[in-house]
Amino acid sequence: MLSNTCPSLTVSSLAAVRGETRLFSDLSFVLEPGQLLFIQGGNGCGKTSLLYILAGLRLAETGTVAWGGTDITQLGKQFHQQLCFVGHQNGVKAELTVWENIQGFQSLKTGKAGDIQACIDTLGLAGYEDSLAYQLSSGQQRRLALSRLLFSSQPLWILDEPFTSLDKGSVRFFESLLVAHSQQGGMVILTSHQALDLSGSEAVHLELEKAA
Amino acid sequence: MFNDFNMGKYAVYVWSSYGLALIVLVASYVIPLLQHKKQLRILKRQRRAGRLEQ
Amino acid sequence: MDAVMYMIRRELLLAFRQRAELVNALLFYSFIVVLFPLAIGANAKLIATVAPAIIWVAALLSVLLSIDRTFRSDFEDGTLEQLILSDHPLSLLVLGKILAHWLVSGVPLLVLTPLLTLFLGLDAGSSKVLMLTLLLGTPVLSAAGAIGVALTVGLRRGGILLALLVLPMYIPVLLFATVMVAHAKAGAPVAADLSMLIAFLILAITLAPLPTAAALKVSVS
Amino acid sequence: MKFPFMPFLHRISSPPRFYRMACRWIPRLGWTGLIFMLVGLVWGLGFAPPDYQQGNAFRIMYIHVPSAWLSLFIYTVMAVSAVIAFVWRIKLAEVMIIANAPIGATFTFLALVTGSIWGKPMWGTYWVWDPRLTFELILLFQYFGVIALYTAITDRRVGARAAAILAMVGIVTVPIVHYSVVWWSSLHQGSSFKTLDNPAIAWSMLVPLLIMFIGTNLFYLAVVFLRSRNELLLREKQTAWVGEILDKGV
Repeated sequence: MLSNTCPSLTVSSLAAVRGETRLFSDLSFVLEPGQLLFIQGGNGCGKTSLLYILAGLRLAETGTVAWGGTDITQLGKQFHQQLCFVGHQNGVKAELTVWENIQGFQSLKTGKAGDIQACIDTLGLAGYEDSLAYQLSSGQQRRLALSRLLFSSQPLWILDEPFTSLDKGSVRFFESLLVAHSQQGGMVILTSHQALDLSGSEAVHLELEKAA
Repeated sequence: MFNDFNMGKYAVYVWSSYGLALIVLVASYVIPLLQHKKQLRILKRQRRAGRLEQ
Repeated sequence: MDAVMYMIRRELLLAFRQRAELVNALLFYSFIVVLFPLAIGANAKLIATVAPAIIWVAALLSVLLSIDRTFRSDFEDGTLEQLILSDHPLSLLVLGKILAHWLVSGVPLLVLTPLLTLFLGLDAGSSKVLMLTLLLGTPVLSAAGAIGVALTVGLRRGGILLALLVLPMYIPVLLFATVMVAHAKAGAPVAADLSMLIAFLILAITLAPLPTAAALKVSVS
Repeated sequence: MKFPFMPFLHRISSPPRFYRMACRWIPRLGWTGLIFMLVGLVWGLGFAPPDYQQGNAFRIMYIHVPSAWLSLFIYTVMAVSAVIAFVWRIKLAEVMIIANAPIGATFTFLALVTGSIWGKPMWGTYWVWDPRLTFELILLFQYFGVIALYTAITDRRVGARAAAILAMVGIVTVPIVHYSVVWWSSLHQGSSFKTLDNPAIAWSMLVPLLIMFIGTNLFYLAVVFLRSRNELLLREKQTAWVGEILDKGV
C-alpha cells in the first residue's frame, strides 16, 4: 500500500529546448492518481527530456509542472520523496554486488521494509547475490535497476524505457507491477518503444511529434 | 605647467603601458562591433533561406 | 548523518574493489616527487630547500587526478540522477563523497609522505610541519576539487578544463602551506598561517558541498 | 523567491527592449567615454606635476588604477548577475555573465601588465609573488575559467547556469585582492584615494585620475552593451523580435 495519498500532476504549457532545437512546446495535461501515462514518439523527439523535466532533473524552457497544485521546482526534495525514477541508465554500480546495490537503493530512498533475499528471488537473480553487477547480463542489470520499484512506497513512478533488454517473462512481470501500482492509486509515467499490455489500468497515451 | 609629455627616463615604461592599453582597448571595442555586423549578415541570410523558424 | 555515512561506506567499498587505481594514484604522486630531484640534479641543498614545494605540487596534482573519477563514474552509470532524487539532501551526500575521497586518496598520500621527504633530504622539523600542512590542506583540495569536477562532469573532455577551474582555488592553500613550512624553518611564528589553513579547512568542508550539489544538478540536466 | 523589485527586474530584462536600448546607448557611452579618457590622459600625462618620489613613472597610474578597479568591479557585476541568473533564471542576467567575463579579463590583464611595467622602474623587477599580484593573477584565471566553462557546454542555458555557479564561488577572490595590501605587508602601495576628504595623493594628480575613472567606466559599459547585444541576438535568433530587427533594422 502507498504510504502517501497521491495528488495530481498538472503540466501546463511546457516547452523544452535542447541546444538550438525546440523539442516540444505548449504541452499541457493533467495526470490523476491511478492513471498511467504512456509516452511514445520517435528518436530525438524529446521523450527523455520530458521525463527529466517531469522528474525535476531538468528545467523547462517555459511552463510549469505542478504536484498537488505546487510547482515542483519549489517543492524540491518534498517532491523527490514522492518519486521513484528509473532512467535510461541503470544507476547500478558495476563494482558492487547485487546485494550491495539493492542495499544502496534502500539507503537512498525510504520505502516499504523489504527482505532483500525475497526481492532477489522475485527478480530471478537468486544465486547472483554476491556477483558484481558488471558480471550480469544487460537484462539482469536492468532487472536490478527496476528492483527499486519492488520496495517503492512512492506514489509517482517515472520510468525511461524500463523494458529495454528484458526477456518476455520479465516484461510481463513488470507490466503487472505497473498495473498493480496504478490500481492502488499510484501514478506511472513511462516511455517505451515496445507495445505493452497494460490492461487493467487506466492508460493515457501521449504521442510526441518530432519538431519540424 | 604643461610638460610637453616628456617622461624623461621613464618614457619607455609610460609609453609602452599606454601603447599596449590603447591596442587592447581598441580591440575589445572593435571586435564585438565587427562580430555584430557579421552576425546580422549571417542571420539575414539564414532568414532569407527560411532556416530561422518563428 | 546517515546519508554521509552511507556515502563514505559505499565509496570505501568501491575504492577497495578498485585498489589498483589507488595504487596508481600513489605511484603518480611518488613519481612527480622523484622527477624533481632528477631534473634539478645532484644539488642536495637546493632539493632540500624546495622539498616542501615539490611535495605540495605533487599532492595537488595527484588529488586533481583522482577527484575527477569520483563523480565521473557516478555520472556515467546513472547513479548521479539517483543521488539527486534521493530522500537525503544532495549536499550531505556530496559531503560524504568528499570525506571518502580524502580517506581514500588523501590519507594514503599522508602516509607515504614521510618516506618521500627522506628522499628529498628534508630535515625532521620541517617534515613535521609539512605533514601538518598536508593534514589540514588535503581535505581542502578534495572539497574544492569537487566543485570543479561537478561543473565539468557532463563534458566528454573535461580534464583540462577541470585543471583550469580548480587550480586557482588550490593556489591559496598551496601558498599558505608552503609559507608556513618556510616560517617554521626560519623560526618565525606560524600561528597566523596555521589559523589560515584551519579556516580554509572549515570553510571548505562546510561550504564546498553547496555549490558542488548545485553544479551536479546543472551537469545532469 | 519573490521580491518587490521583481516586476521591475522582469521589465528591464525583456530581450527586445534591452537590445534596442543597447543599440541606442553604445555610441553615446562609447563617445563620452572616449572624450573623458582623452581629457584625463592629456591632463594626467601632460599637466599633472611629476611625483616627488616616482618622477614621471607614476603616470602609469592613470591606466593602471582604473583597470585594477574595473577588474574587481566587473567581477562583482558578473557575480551579482550570476546570483540573479541562478535564482530567478532571468535570461538577460545569464547573458550578462557571459558579456562581462571577456571585458573583465581584458581589464585584469591590463592591470597586471601595466602594473608590472610600473614595477620595473619602481621595484626593479617586473613581477614579485606578492599577495595582491598573485590574487589578481588568480582573478584573471577565474575569468578564463568562466569563459572556458561556458564555451565548453553546448547548451547555452545549461552553460550559463554552470558559469553562474563558478562566478559565485570565485567572488571570494575580490575582497582578498582589495584588502591584500592591508592584510599583508606588501610591496604594493596602498589605495590611491581612500576618502575624498583625505586623499593619499595630491589633488592635481587626483582629478585626472577621477576623469579617467569615469571614462574607463563608460567605456566598459559600452563594451558590455556590445557584447550582450551579440549574445542576445544569437540566443534569440529564432524569435519574432529578432526577425523584425533583421527585416526592418532597430
